[in-house]
Amino acid sequence: MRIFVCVALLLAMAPLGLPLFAMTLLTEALILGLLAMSLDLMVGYTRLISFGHAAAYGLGAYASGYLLLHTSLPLPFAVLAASVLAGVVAIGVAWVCTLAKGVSFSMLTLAFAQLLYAVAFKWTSVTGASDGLAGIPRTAGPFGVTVFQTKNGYYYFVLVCLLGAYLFCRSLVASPFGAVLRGIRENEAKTLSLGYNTRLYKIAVVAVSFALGGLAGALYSPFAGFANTELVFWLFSGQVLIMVIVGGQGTLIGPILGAAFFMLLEHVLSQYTESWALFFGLIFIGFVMFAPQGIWGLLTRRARA
Amino acid sequence: MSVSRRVLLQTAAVAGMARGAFAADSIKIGIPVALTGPLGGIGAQMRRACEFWAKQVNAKGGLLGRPIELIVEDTAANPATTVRKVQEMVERSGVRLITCIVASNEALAVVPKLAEWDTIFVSGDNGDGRLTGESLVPNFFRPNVSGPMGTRAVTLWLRDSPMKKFYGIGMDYAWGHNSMDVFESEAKRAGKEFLGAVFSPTGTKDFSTYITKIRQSGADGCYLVLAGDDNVAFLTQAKQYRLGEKVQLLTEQVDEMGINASGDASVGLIGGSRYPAALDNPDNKAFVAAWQAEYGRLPQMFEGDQYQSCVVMQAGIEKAGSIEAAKLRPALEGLVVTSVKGPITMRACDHQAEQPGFVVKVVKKDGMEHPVPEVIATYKADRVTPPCNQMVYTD
Amino acid sequence: MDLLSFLLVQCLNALSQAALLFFLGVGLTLIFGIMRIVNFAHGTFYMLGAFLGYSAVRVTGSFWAGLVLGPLVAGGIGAAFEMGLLRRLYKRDDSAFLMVTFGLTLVLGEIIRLVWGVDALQVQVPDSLSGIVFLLDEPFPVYRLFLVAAGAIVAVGIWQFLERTRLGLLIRATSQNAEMVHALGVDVNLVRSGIFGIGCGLAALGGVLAAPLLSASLGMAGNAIIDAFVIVIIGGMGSFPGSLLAAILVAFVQVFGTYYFPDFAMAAMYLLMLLVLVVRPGGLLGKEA
Amino acid sequence: MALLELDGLTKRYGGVTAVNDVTMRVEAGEVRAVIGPNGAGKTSLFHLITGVVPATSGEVRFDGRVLSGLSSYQRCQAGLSRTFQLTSLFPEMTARENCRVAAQARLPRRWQPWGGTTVFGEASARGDEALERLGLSAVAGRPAGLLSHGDQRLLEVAMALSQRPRVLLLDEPTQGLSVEETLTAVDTLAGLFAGGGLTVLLVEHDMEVVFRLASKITVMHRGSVIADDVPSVVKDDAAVQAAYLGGYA
Repeated sequence: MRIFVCVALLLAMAPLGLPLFAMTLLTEALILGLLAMSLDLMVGYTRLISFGHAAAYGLGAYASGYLLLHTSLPLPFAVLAASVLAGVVAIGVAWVCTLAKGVSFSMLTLAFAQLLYAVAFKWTSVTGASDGLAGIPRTAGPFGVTVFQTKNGYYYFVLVCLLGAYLFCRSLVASPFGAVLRGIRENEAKTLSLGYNTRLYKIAVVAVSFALGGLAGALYSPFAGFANTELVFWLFSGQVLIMVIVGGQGTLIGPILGAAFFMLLEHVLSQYTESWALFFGLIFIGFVMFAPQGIWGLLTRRARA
Repeated sequence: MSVSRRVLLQTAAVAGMARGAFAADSIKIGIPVALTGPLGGIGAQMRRACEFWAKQVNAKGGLLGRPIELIVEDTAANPATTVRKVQEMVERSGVRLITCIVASNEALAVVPKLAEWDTIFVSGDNGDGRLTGESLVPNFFRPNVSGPMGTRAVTLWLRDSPMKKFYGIGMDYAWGHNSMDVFESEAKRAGKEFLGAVFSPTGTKDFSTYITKIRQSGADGCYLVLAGDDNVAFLTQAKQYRLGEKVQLLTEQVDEMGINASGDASVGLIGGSRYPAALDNPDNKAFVAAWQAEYGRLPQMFEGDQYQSCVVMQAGIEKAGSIEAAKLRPALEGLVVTSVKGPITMRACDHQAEQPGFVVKVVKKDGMEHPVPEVIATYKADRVTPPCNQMVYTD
Repeated sequence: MDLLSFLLVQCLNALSQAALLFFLGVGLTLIFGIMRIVNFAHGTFYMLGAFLGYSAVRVTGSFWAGLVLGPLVAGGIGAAFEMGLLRRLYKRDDSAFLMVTFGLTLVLGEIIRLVWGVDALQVQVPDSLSGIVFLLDEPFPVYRLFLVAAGAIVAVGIWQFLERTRLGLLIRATSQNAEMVHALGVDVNLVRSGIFGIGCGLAALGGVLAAPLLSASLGMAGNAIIDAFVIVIIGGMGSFPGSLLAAILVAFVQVFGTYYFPDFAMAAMYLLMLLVLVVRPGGLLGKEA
Repeated sequence: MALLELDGLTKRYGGVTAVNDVTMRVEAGEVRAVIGPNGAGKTSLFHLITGVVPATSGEVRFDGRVLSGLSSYQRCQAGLSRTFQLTSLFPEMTARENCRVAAQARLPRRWQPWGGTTVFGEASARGDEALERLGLSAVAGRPAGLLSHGDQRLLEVAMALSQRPRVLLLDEPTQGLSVEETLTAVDTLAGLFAGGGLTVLLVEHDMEVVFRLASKITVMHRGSVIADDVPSVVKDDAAVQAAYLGGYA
């Protein structure tokens, strides 16, 4: 907890010391971190490997974008509504996906996400089809609060969402509910025979994971000012999964680091060489070979040694 | 390639590590261009044109006595990356002028942010009609040909052709639907019959069903709004089904990459061109000669169009004496520039350049490895440029 | 075009598309069925095949040389990758394979870009196959008929290989029980390298054969991998006849779906996949429930 | 009325009848063993009782309540706790955590997504008590996956026990154990059952184990019950001897 407070304080002071653009990168890193952390609930804590987490992000991004463009809903409410929507949709998706287990579950999530991608491409009146939604504003309010309109104000909003979500997730995985998830991760058949309705628990965790992933997406679209189909594309789902694994699954904090690492590495590498994908790929392979526990595993091992 | 590569690397290194060394002096221009991914080919052309132009200008002592510094970043044609990269250029390197964005959806994502960044964006190839229509913002300028203008040139040519009935196939993409709408209304105005259109998802590999549909429609001509891999795949497969023997294929834009990749399959194709290297005017001749000296080949379509955008940018900066948006914007509005397509006017009302339209036909020429486009008709600027903020024509 | 010739042409269109999808899916399902690896780089090997085919045609002047060399070289690279990297990961969980093959996708894709450049490259149909035949007065490309035949030959070939040869037997045995095969004194590692190589080679074969329809371009990999996944999932992960069935099913749904409901062309494949998985979570012929 | 009643229970797989018209009564407090040679239908019967597979016909009643249509987790909630033939644990959790998760399943606030001090406290108390009764307190802090095979088998019983079941269902509790491990395990179980208060139904093929633990024995052969009585009677039953026991007695 002491470390958490220190990191939170450090992040809260970031706007004082960091140049303008670093703040842009940091904000985006936190948003992606929230997304990766939400996926970790499924992957790391319940062993539900989702190949379709971009669906959560895209749902949130489109929903908050649509609300901000077409209604006068204040920003925090639009973001919240989008997150809830993602969670509710997830209940239906999870109801179907949990009919299957293992690889088949992953593939069903992929199918759903791609279907959503197709819908985003076709439902022009809501999603803007291939163009997506552009010019999504950061509206003022409620009660005349304008803090979200400024760059740093929005950063604090994202930070609060991330820290809140982190505390929520940490409490969730440590709770009795979390203990059952851990049981499902280690031995689902046994958990079922112990009298737990495992499918219900899985649907619940998918819903929570999607709601938080949707929150990340809902934060992204007013940040970037647009939402488009790339956010729902399967490739992005794969990348989020990689972020979780690179960071260290089942640690919550690891995936946040993984997301930041992924984004910053791509960003920086592509500044120095056109062949950034080459080095990007090599670094991933290196991670698999030499740091199987991910970034967080690497850090904590150093700390213990 | 190797020469320009090194220039780029130096530029990138300077941009990355020693920002500020001659930063105060140079005129920085952001080049957020798709170098990787499926649109990398077009991006490479556009970047080459920018580098060629910058080198020319710098060799003559720069702009306003200051050297041009290009800040090149790869966007991989992903709008999320594009917005982030441009934001970085603005916030970190102090860029206030950008060009060379490849895809329309990247442009549409960037445009609403221009005011916040106080940055001017001079398009080099973005064709979406709405950029100068419903999505127009004050800091956006389009010296290049738009999609509707390309279509318009083709339909003007159609007015004099004996073909009567038309069908269309477009990418299931904003651009595809946009251009097809223009084609439909133009074809109807020309007294032709429009039998319908079909849209294929981006990344379609097998066009056999679409070819069946086109054949069944009984059209004399089929209008294509396809780009990149989809365009190549369609042309190649259409040729294999001998579609061209029954139906004249028409397209919004004939670009050399598509021709080279589809080879003989593109022969006979008629379409608009944003820039045919064969244009006969002194500016173009000088440009082509210099280009050939540098690269040993003719400039291609996107190279010529992007080069023209650079020249417009240059004229605007010289007139404004600055690259500040507040000064550059009025300087560009109404500006008349003579470049590779002759004199063009950046009209003030919607920031679209009024310029001539060209219709070309792909032919095989002896001694050339690939077929080449040949100009078969040229239309004056006032006939191909739509009314202000419009995508459809009234005459 | 009357109904009969329409149906004939459309069915042949679907079959030729099915052949290409089958080449794509079968290698992936082979690798998954035996090694339990979801090979993210499969689409990249397909793309590599197309570019290798292009170069082989340029150098030797023969499409047939490309058809042999492309899969061989790609298969060799695949096998080398298995020996160099994957082999060290068999004791780790699935996520390691996911990441390492994702990494390979990036690396291999970039190498292809550096070697062949960014422009799409044309691969000509060989002269002997460039003609058309008239089926009930409708022209149909000979090359597409060749694709159907090639698909049938490869399908029968793989089936015979698995059923009749010693290596095929070993492959099937390894998928059932690797330790047992190892105990019998067989080098399981070698079998695995072989399988990975063959899987990648089959993808590359698909790439070479698709190149005259699509050209060799950098966009191929991303489009192909998702198709390959869909085929493998619908057919049942690891089921060889399943991938054949799925390829035919998907191709027919695509061809006729696109014809009658062009607006649903993109969603059709995913709807089909969802439908199959809800009814049979393991895929049409998959074992897993 | 008996606590657990099976009436005409039948299971057919295609043409094969795995369980044929089995009727059985298990009284509260009894330790019932179901025995039979391989393929006699013991495991299928076990699956029918725990709800892993649905019955073709017949029904299972527990405390007068018909269990048909209830899935396995619902039967567990009703008071039937089971172990598996092949050890099934949470290998990365400690033995204590294994029992805690098991005990938690029977608490009304088992799903609570926050805090958990009360829930965990109560569950741990029940789990620790079960560990104690099976003599596993010494290894309670070790990951279950690292325990000896014998301890793992007992841990599974402890998990079931910590759920305070009304009927304890054990599927071959000494499966895969060495002779020595079997002796220890049987001693422990015998001690547990001697304490009384437990109703147990166990499936076993090891005769020695069965005769030491069971108070009543049901013998199955080819899916049907051929004997159902106290051990001493079953031992001398001619039909059983002929069908199954051979020269054992």
